[in-house]
Amino acid sequence: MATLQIREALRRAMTEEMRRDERVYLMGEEVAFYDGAYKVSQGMLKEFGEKRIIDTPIAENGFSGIAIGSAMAGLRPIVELMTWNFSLVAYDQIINNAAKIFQMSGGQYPVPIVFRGPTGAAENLGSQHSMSLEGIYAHFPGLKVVSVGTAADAYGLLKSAIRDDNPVCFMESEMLYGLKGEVPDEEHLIPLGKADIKRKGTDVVLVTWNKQIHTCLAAAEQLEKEGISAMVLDLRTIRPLDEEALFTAAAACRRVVVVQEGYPFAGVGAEISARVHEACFDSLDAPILRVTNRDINQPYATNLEQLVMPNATRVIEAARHVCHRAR
Amino acid sequence: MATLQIREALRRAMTEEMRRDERVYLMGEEVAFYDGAYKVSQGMLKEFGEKRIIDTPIAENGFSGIAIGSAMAGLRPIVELMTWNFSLVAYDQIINNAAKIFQMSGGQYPVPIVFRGPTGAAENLGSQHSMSLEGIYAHFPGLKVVSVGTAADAYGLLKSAIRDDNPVCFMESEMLYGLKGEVPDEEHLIPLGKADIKRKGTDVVLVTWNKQIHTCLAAAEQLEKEGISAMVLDLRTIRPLDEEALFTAAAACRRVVVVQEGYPFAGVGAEISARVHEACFDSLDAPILRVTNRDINQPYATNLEQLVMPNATRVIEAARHVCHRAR
Amino acid sequence: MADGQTPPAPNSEAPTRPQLTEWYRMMLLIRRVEELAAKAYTQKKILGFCHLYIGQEAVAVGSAAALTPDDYVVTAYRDHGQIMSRGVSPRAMMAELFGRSPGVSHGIGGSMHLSSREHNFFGGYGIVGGHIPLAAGAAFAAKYRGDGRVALCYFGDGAAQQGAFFEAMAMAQLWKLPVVFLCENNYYAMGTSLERQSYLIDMSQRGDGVGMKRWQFPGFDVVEVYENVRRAVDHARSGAGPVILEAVTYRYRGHSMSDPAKYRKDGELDSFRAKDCIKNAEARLLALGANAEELTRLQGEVDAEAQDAYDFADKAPIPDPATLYDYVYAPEAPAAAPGTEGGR
Amino acid sequence: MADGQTPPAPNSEAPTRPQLTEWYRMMLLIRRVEELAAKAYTQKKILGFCHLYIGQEAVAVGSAAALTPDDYVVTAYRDHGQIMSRGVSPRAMMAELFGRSPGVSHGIGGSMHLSSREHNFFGGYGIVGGHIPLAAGAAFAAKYRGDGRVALCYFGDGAAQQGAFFEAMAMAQLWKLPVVFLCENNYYAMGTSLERQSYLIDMSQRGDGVGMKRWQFPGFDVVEVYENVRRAVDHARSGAGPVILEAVTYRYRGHSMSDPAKYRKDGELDSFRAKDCIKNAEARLLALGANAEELTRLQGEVDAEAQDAYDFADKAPIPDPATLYDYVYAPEAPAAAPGTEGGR
Ligand SMILES: Cc1ncc(C[n+]2csc(CCOP(=O)(O)OP(=O)(O)O)c2C)c(N)n1
Ligand SMILES: Cc1ncc(C[n+]2csc(CCOP(=O)(O)OP(=O)(O)O)c2C)c(N)n1
Ligand SMILES: [Mg+2]
Ligand SMILES: [Mg+2]
Repeated sequence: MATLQIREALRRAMTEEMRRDERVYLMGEEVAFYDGAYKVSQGMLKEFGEKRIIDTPIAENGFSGIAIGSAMAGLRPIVELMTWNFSLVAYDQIINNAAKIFQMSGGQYPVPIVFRGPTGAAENLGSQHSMSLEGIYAHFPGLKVVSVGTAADAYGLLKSAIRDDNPVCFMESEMLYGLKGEVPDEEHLIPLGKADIKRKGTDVVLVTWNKQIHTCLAAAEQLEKEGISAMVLDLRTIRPLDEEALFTAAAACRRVVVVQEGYPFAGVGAEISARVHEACFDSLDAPILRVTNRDINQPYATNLEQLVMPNATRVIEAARHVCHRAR
Repeated sequence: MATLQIREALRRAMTEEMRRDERVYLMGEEVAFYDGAYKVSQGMLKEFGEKRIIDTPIAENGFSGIAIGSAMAGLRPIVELMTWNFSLVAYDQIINNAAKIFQMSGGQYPVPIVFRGPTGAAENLGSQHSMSLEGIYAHFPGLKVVSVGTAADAYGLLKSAIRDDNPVCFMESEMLYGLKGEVPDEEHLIPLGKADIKRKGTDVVLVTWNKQIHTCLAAAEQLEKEGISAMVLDLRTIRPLDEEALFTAAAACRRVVVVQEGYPFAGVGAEISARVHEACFDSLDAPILRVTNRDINQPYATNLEQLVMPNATRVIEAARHVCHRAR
Repeated sequence: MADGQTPPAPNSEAPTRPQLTEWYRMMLLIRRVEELAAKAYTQKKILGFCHLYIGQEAVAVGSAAALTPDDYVVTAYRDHGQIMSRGVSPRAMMAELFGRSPGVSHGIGGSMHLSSREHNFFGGYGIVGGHIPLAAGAAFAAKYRGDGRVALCYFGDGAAQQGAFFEAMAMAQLWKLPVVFLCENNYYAMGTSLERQSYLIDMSQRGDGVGMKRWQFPGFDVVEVYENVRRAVDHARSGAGPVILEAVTYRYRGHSMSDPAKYRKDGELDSFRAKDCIKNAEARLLALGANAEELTRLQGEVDAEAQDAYDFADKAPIPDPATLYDYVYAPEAPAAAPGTEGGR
Repeated sequence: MADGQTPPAPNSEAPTRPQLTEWYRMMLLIRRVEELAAKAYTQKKILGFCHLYIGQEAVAVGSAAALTPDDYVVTAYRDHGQIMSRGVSPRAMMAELFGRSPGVSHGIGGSMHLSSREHNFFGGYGIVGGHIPLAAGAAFAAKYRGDGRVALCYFGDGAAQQGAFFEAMAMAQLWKLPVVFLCENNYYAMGTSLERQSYLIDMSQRGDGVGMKRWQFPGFDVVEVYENVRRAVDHARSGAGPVILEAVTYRYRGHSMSDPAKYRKDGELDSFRAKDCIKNAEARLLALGANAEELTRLQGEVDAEAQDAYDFADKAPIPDPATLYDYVYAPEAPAAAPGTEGGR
């Protein structure tokens, strides 16, 4: 097992897939000569050259559409979005074209493409640079949505995403790029659509993904000391959702807290709550609680920002609440 | 009481507000010389002239941004989106500017603007022209979202939306523009954020809005014959959500079905389910069910399209299911 | 014409009589099929939006003649002419308009979203301007593989106001992609006349903002269209970069079936009908020695083929409800062997 | 220069010595304040992104001098120079960078989102190109009311690739809005040099694609900037329509505080430092008869003012947590009396 940073794991996945398949290329702002805004693609220009590692102008809608068109013509692009915040200018291409073309053409044109980049808040980046946008992509059939928080998952899932014949929105985290973790030395693919238990537990399941895995693991450790055994279920893939893992965990623990970064209203957390509630109605001992960003846009000042974000304290409180509730 | 079509009610609201306040203007594709793609603005060019009823090029992102800028400079624009489907190209302006500027400027620049137009499927318009997009707007704090299904509500809520100092996404329905209803003769404002009971009932509450109000009313009639008394709660405003009305109805009926047009995953229906479940956990006799579009993009062929959409039969089945469930 | 914007000299030979006959036949076929589509629409056999191309046929037919079958074509929702000129059968197209299972997209796409992979026809798209980057993307793939293909993108004067168009143009020019942007300026975007939605009225001038080769030409004579598009396609194929063209044209019908087109000026429609592309081609054929009888026979064949398409579509089965979820996601398949050109 | 693109003759008088002194002072103040901001950033008192303007000061100061206080200004995230040249105090700006309550936006906006309604400064915006339509919108409002105001929009060479920019330009030209689009071409969009992200390298040429008046000028001399922008502003104010300008400039620092700017060519930075706008203004002042002592005194005052801003910000209180939800929605207020100009 090698110990890799998440950015290295992502780079290894892309590099292996590009060696394996000539049709795969990487396109985005600063991916080539600058080696990536967050150095995910460091050194890839050197190995693959300007033909396959392509710096773009700041025109996300245009280059997303170009990548989609090239996928229809037989290539397999990876589009790096410097951050998912900037994807809103490309929203029309991702939704109205990438997500719909396979179905709209009656199955003639698959769109094998990966849109990837960091989601979520870093620190003090303010209102326009701090969004977690899984929800507004997972909303749309035709897309797959992956959101990772460990090096091994970043590696194994990005490889699967690149090989998938469907458009995949692949979400990373600026704050986690430097996080190290073990990654198998041999080639390893993790199928999309499979959740992963990051920590076992019996009293409450903390359902989460991406950066908040680590918040939940910290919370679970604290809860352990209080006698509450918390499972941490990492969804990894948001769409398709691993209902089996979700419902099994919910039914076993009988109490569920969803920990989701980003806006609460009609977020992924709401979907999980709605589905678990419907499927596990008779086995739940407490209402499903959501710990999310406060329902406001991100302020710049540190103290305000910290009030907005999910954190271990809030997760612990929610877990206590559902566990100590009278049955 | 006058009997007006919904399009006439909307027109009356805009006309009254434009007479009252010189800062209000209407901008959009075909709103002026063509009298509106769906004739909502018919005759308004004649009354207000080209200065205040403004045809635009097909550049939704650009003219939405222009309207936002003009609102910051003191005007009160109404932007007609020919349909909300086309708003995806303007998504960045609506989310990153309209929704955020007031907060981001520390309260200096309110953005009093209404984006309005039809949402939802008409018939046989296919994949790119049939979306219900309430969810991806209600997701964002800073926006208000209204979605109407009767002439009186269209009139009273559009007037309030125009007077609101915040950006309001106002959603109508192509299929309902010709629907007639009574509208008070005197000026009448309905506050944003207030749900309305469109039909009383005691066994199950059908929570809905816009076109699906009528699906629910038809279903309720049928259910009545089967001995199930269904309340139809029209949310009217999606954000802010009228929690009081919602929780009161849920607690009273003890069974809830949310009927939402559009994609299910992390849609408004999911939010309602999650909130009601959390708040009314102990008073629910059955899981909250959602009746939504099937989780696919809209096909063109009539038979397939009909399979995708919510309809009275599906609502009835869901209502029966929650009512006949063993407690 | 601004400096450097002179079209290259023609490198194509004058079309032969068989060629011209074929173009004439195709223009006529498109028109007849669309007339029957209009009929089917009033019969409620075709539903939703239906945007007729009648009047503009020379553009689709003359430009398609400038392409090879391997070249890529992308267009907007007014796509009946483009797909037929690419060689898709009237039956498969009409069945799609009727929402039937043998339609090009099994009845899922409908009139606005016709496509045919077999013909490298990426499809019609409903979001104005949203398809333009796809064409640049097809050209990107062609350049990536170095396979000599060109992408041709049709779009309207209205679409020339969308940001997606500008971004695609700028990158196509920066990267010298082999794509021809062909604006069909039919004077209207729905009910809005050109001069009320754009300060410039020759959309090829958009190219000046990104330094792209460009020119405008009249789109009423199929031969003239062919010659102009051929030059642009050759330029793009040579690796010299993209070209933006404007074909001046006119649609005889309303924007869609529901538009009475009251916005036209008096006499406007008639003045364009006088330049009708089918009449022009007829005159050319007669000049080349064709006789009236021959043309009458051809017209009869075309009428029959169009009617056959209508009848076929009318009798074709509707989609099987069991297929509802079939195309939401591409199936999990072991990815094609690495390096395979063109993928699955 | 293409036909019709000659800038109008100057209608502004040469700046007086007091005027020039004021511009010099402002450029120096911006630089000193930013140098302290850089210090505060390394001290982790300023966090997140911090994009310095050092090297470009002549553009903000010369262009602001061409405006009236009623005119509107909109810019991107590299906004320290623009807000100060509009007259906002270094204290209020610095406090915002520190995330403190007396900051222009109460610490909610931060470096990228400075704004000041009092100064008709719409703000800095973080989405590249997304602010450009807002400027056209301010101009729209000015034209709607007929109040003679002009909107000035700053944006980078990178932003000139965004669809939002194109759409805003096209509508501004169509509607003859009183807006000046001022591209600050500093040769880089983050680490990407101009010629690798755009085929044309004079961004004012974008105007040719929509028929807009345009020209380019060097942005190293505050007087030259003033004269050029003044002509454009006068043109826009006269009702003759918008103008797009490009000021050639250069940023001495990296894109943001985290960018080491290794992408520069050898000697590039030095060659631009040789044209430094502050040195240029100094030379001009000396030529107008100012003496070295006077300049030294001024520099001392500026240093003190900058330091005062730093100290003020450093001591200022952080935002009260109780205000967290204060600005999410504008309060329900009875709408201002109808017809009130500009009111909220
Ligand atoms: C983004 C977007 N906005 C608006 C529409 C509605 N719409 C459909 S066609 C059309 C006019 C397009 O005109 P043009 O590009 O000139 O093409 P033509 O119809 O003349 O062929 C409009 C406004 C749309 N489909 N997409
Ligand atoms: C839509 C969008 N894409 C990408 C980014 C990331 N980004 C921030 S600044 C920048 C470069 C902009 O360059 P330019 O417009 O030349 O302005 P400058 O920084 O030189 O002042 C990029 C790519 C962004 N903020 N918004
Ligand atoms: Mg047109
Ligand atoms: Mg720059």
